[in-house]
Amino acid sequence: MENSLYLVALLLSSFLPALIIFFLDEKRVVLRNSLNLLGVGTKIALVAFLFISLIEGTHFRLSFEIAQGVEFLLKVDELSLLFAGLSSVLWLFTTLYAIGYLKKSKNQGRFFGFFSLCVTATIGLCVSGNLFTFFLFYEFLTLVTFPLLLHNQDEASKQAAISYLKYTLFGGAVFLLGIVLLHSLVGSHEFVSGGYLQATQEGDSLYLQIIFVILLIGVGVKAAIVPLHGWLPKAMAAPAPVSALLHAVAVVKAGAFGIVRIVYEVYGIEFASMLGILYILMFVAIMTILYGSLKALFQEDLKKRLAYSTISQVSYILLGISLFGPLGTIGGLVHLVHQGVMKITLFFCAGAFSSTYKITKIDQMDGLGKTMPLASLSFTLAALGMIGIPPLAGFVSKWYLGLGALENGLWLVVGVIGLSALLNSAYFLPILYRIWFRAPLYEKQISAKKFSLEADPLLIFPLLATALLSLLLGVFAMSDLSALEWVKQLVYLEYSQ
Amino acid sequence: MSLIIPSLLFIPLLFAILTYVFQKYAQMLGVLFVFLWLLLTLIASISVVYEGELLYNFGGFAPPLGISFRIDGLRSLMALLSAFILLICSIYARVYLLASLQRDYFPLLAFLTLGISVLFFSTDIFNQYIALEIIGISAVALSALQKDKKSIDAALRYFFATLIGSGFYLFAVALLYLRYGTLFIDDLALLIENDFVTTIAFIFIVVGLSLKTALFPLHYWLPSAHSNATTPISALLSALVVKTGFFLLFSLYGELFWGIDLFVGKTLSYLGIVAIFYGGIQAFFAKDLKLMIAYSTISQLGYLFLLFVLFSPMAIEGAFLGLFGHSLAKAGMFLSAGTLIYALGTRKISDFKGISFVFPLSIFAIALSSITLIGLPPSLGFFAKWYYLQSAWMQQEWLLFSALLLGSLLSALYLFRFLILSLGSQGERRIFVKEKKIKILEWCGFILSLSSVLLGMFSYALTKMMGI
Amino acid sequence: MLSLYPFVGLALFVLGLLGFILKESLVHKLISLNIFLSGIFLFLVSQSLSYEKADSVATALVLTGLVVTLGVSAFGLMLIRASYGAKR
Amino acid sequence: MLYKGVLWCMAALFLGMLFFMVATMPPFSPKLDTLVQADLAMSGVSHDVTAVLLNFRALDTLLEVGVVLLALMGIQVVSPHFRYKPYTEANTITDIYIAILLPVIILSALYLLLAGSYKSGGAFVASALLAGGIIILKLTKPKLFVSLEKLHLRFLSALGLLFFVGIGVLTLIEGLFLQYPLSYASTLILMIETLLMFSLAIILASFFINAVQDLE
Repeated sequence: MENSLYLVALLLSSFLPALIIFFLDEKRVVLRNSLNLLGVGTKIALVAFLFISLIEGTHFRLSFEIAQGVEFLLKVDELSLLFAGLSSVLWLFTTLYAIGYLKKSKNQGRFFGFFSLCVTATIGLCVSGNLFTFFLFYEFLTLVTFPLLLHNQDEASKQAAISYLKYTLFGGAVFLLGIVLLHSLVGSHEFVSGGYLQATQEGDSLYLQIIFVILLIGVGVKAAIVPLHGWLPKAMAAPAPVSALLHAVAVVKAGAFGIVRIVYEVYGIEFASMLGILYILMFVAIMTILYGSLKALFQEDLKKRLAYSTISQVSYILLGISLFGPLGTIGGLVHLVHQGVMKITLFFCAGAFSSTYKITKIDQMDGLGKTMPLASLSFTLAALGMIGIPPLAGFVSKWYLGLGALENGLWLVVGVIGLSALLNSAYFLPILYRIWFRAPLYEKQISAKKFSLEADPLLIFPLLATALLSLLLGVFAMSDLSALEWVKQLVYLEYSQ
Repeated sequence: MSLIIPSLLFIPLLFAILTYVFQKYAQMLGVLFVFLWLLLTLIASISVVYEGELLYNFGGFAPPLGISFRIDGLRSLMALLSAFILLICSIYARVYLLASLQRDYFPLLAFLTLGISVLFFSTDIFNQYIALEIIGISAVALSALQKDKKSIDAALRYFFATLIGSGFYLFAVALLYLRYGTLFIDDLALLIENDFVTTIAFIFIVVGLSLKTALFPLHYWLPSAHSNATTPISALLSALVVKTGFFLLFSLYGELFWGIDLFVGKTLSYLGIVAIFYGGIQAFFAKDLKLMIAYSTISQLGYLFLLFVLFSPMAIEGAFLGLFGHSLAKAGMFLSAGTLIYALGTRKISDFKGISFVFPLSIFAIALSSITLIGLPPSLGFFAKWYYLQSAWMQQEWLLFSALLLGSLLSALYLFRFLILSLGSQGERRIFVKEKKIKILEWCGFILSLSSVLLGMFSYALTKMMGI
Repeated sequence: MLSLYPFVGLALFVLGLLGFILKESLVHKLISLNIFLSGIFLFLVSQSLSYEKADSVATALVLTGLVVTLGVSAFGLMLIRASYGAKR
Repeated sequence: MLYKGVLWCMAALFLGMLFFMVATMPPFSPKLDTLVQADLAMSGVSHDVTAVLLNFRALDTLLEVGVVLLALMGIQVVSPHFRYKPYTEANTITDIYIAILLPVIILSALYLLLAGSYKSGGAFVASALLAGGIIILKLTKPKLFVSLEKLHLRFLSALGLLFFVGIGVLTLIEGLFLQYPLSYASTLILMIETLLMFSLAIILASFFINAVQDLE
C-alpha cells in the first residue's frame, strides 16, 4: 500500500466528474463542460506526475483482499503509464470534440457522464495489477460503453448496442473462465515483468495453452480479432466521438492491452514462445490483418471502412507481440499509441464531414479538400500514416514490425506487412483522390462572418491537434520524449528478465 | 452494552404498539423506527466485532430454564442486512402506498422486525417457534394489505403453508423436548443422539422449514403470494421472510443435526438443484413481470439449499454471501419492477418494450440486480458462487458444480430476455405516469441493486465478520 | 408407563393433516389445522406426564402454543371470510 | 378415489411409524421441571406453570401476547370488506339474561385470574371468559360500544402488552430485561396478569366483533 492515494485520485479524477454530471441539470452546459475539462486536466497532470515519479523510482500500489485468495490490486508500471498517457491525452481531445459535436444533441449529461466513466474504466484497466482486477474494469468498461452506443436511441444504435453486449458479455464470461482456470492452477498473482507462470509452473503445457486460447478469446472480443469482430462495424451507428472512443481511447485498445498484459506479464514472453502460443497469436493476427483490410476495400460507408481498418490495424499490435524479440515488441507496443492517435484523427474528420455536410458515404466526399481544407489535410496525414509513409507515425511502427519479423526470419510476416500496406493504400488512396482531385459536390457556404472556419472550431481544433501529434510522433520518434523511447525502455525491462 | 440486546427486542415491540395505537402518527413513527432499527443493528454488529459474541439472559435466568439471546457475527450481519432492506423498502412504501395502507403497514412491519430479530438471536427453539408465527402472520397480513381478491387469495395460500410449516416445526420441538428435556440449543447440541425420535424430529424440521422457504416441491404458495402482494411487500417477502426459514434451518442443521444426518442434507441439495432449474425455466416462460421475479426467487433459493451437502466453512460463507446478494438484489429488482409497473399500469412483460428510454435508472437497477443474480463479478453473487464452486470442487460434487454453472446460464437467459426487451424500440406511444415521486421510487430500487453489486468488493470483510 | 393420550394426540395430528389435504373447503382446512395443532399439544402434555404430574414447562409451552394458535386461527378465519367476501 | 386411498394408506403408515416412535421413546425426564421447582421461591408465585409463564419464560408470554395483538391487526387489515349489520332489536329475554350472567362472568374471571398464582388458571383463561362476556353483551346490545372511539379501543387492546413491555424496560434499570426484583415479583406479576386479562379480553372480543360490527 504505497502512495495509494495517488491511484485513487487517478481514478476519481474522472469518476467524480461523472457522478456530478449525472446529477446536474441538462441545461448547465458551462458547468458540465468545465467539470469535464477539470477532470481531464487533473488526470493528465496526475499521469505526468506518476510518469516522473516512476522514473525516479517511486512505487505506487493499492491492494485489498476482496475474497479469500482474490485480491483487488492497483499498481503503476511502465506499461500502464503508456496506455494511461495515451488515453488521457486522447480523452482531452475527444472531450473537446464531443462538446462541439453534440452541441445541439439531447441527453448530453448522460453522454458525458458515461463518457467519463468509460475513461475511468480504461484508466482502471491501465493500473490493474492482476488479472482479476483487470477483469473487473474490463466488465465495467462493457457496462458503461453500452449506454454510449445507445446514445442516439434509434433502431440502428439499438442493434449495435445489443450486438456489442452479446459479444462482450460472451467475451467476459470466457475471460472469467480463463481466469478461474488459471487461478485454480497457480493461484492469483500480480502482473510481473517477464511473467509469473514460468516461476510457478506446475501444470502441463497443454493446459496452459488451452487457457491461453480461452483468455485470448475473452480479451479478443474487445480487440476485435477475427472472427470476434462482428460488433465493431455495427457500432458505427453511434456518434463520432463514441466511435473515436471505441477505436482509439478505450475499448479496442483495452482488448489489445489485455493481450499485451497476458503475453508479457502473465505468461512471460520467453515462456510463451516456449509454449508455442505465440504462433497461435501470430496466426490470428495475420488473419485479422488481411481480413480487415480486404473487407475495408468493399465498404461504401466511410465510418465502416474506418472500422474495418481498425480491425486490421489493431492486429498489428498483436502481430508485434507475437514476434519473439525486442524489435517486434517495440513495433507492436508503439503501434498501440500511434494507431490510436491516427485513428482518432480519422474519426474526428469523419465526424466533422458528417456533421458539416452530412457526408457519410465515400462517393459523397468529392472535392472536400476545397470546402474543408483543414479537416481534409488532417485526414490525409492520418491516412498516409496508416499506410506507413515516412516520416509519419505509422511508418515507425511498421518499420520496427518489419525489423522484428526479419530478426526472426519470418519472411511470411514481412510479406503480410507489405501486402497489408498495399491494401491500406488501396482503400485510403481513392478517398484521398476524391478529396483533393475531384470537383466539389458541395459549394462552400459563404458565412456572413468575416472570419470563419470550415466547421465548428471545437471540431477542427482537436483533429488538427491529433493530426499534428501523429506527424510529430513520427518525425521526432528518436527524441527522448517520444512514445518510441518509452516503449524501448519498457521492452528493455520485459526482455531483461 | 447490556442495553443493546433487550432493545433489539423491545424497540420493535414498542413501536409496533405505538404505530398501531396512534395511527395518526404511524407514518412518522414508522420511519423513525426503521432508522432507529438500522442504528441498533449497526451498534450490535460493531459491538460484536469488538467484543465477540454477546449473550443475554432474559429475566435473569440462565438458559435451560430461562431464555437467552446470542448475537454472533453471522447473526448480527443478517440483522444488519435485514435492517437495511427494511429501511429502503419502508422509504419506498412511504412514497408508494396510499396513506390508509401505510397505517396498516408500519405496525405490521414492526412486528415482522420483531419476529426476525427474535428468530435470529434466540437460543431457545420454542422461542423461535413463536418468532416463526410472528413472522408468518405479519407476512401474511402484509401480503393481504392490498385487500383485492387476488392478494387475499394468495395470502390465504401463504397462510396455510406457513401455518403447516410452523406446525411441523412445533411438532419437532415437542419431540426434541420430550426426548432431551431441554429447549436450549447448546444443551441439545451436547445431548443429541442419532436415534429414531431425533431423526423424525429432524425430518419434521426440514419439511416444515423448507415449506416456509419454498424449496422446490413445497414452493406452490410462493409465486402467487410474492407476485400479488403490493410492491414493497413483495420485496420484503422475497428478500427477508423466506430467508428467515432458511436461516433457522441452517442454524439447527449446523448445531444439532450435522453429525447425525445421513441422507437429508443430500436430498435437500438435490431438491435445490431441481429448484434452480424449475424456477429458472418457469421464470423464462413467465408472462408477468412480478411472477418472473417470484420464480427467480424460487430458483435462487435453490442455491442456498446446495449448502446442505457441502457444509464446509467455505460453502457456508458462500451460501451467506449468496443470501445477502440475493436479498439485496431481489429487493432492488422488485422495487424497480414495481416502479415500472406503477408507471405503466401493466404487468405484462411484453408491454415493457422500449421502457429503458423512459426509465433508464430502473432498468439499470434491474440490470445491476441481474448481475448479482447471474453471478458476474464483482457482485456478491459472484463470490457466493466462487466459494461454492471451490467447495464443490474440493468435495468432488460434480453434479453441484455443473448445476451451479448451468444455473447461472439459465438466470442469464431469463434476465437478459427482459433487459433486451426493455431496450427494444417502443411500439406505440403510451402515456406514462411521470410524477415527482417516481424519482424517489427509482432511487430506492437502485440503491439496493447497487449495493448488491458493490458489497461484493467487500466479501472478504463480510466473510471475516461472519466468523465461520 | 404407556398411556393412551399420546397416541390419541398423534392420531389427531395425522388426521388433521389428512383433513387439511383432503378437504376442499377453506373452513374445513382451517379446522383440520386446528385439530392438527391440538394433536401436537395433547401429545406434548400427555407424554410429559411423570408421576401423574404434568411437567410444568411442557404445560407452559402448551398454554403459550394454544394462545398463539388461537390468534392464528382467528386471523385465518378472517382471511377466509375476506376471501369469500371478496368473491361476492 | 385412488388418490384418496393412497393418501389414507400413507397416513396410516405414517401414524404407525409415529406410534412406533412413541412406544420406543425413552421415558421423559423432567429436568427442567426440577429446575423450576428449585427456583420457584424466586419467582414470586407459588404455582409452577404460572412461574414458568410469567417469570422464567416471560419472554415467550410477551411474544405470545404480541401474536394475539398481531392477529388483531391482521384481522383489521382484511376485515373492512365484509361487515354486515347484526340483528339489533331490543329483547327482554336477552336483557334479563345478560343482567344475570354478566356479573357472574366477571366474578369468575377475577377468580380465575387470582387463582393463577397457586393453581392452574391465570390471565389467559380469565380473559377468554371475559371476552365471552363482552361478546354476549355486544350481541345483545349492539349499540353499546359504538360510541367508543377507535383510538381508545386500540389503546385498551394494546395496554396489557404495553404495560408488559414497560415493566421490562423498567427492570432494565436494575438488572436484566424482565428480571423482577424479588420483593416486587408477585405484585408485578399480578399487575401484569390483570392488565393482560383486560387487554386480551378486549382483543379476543374484537376478533369476533370485527367480523360482525356494522359499518355505521
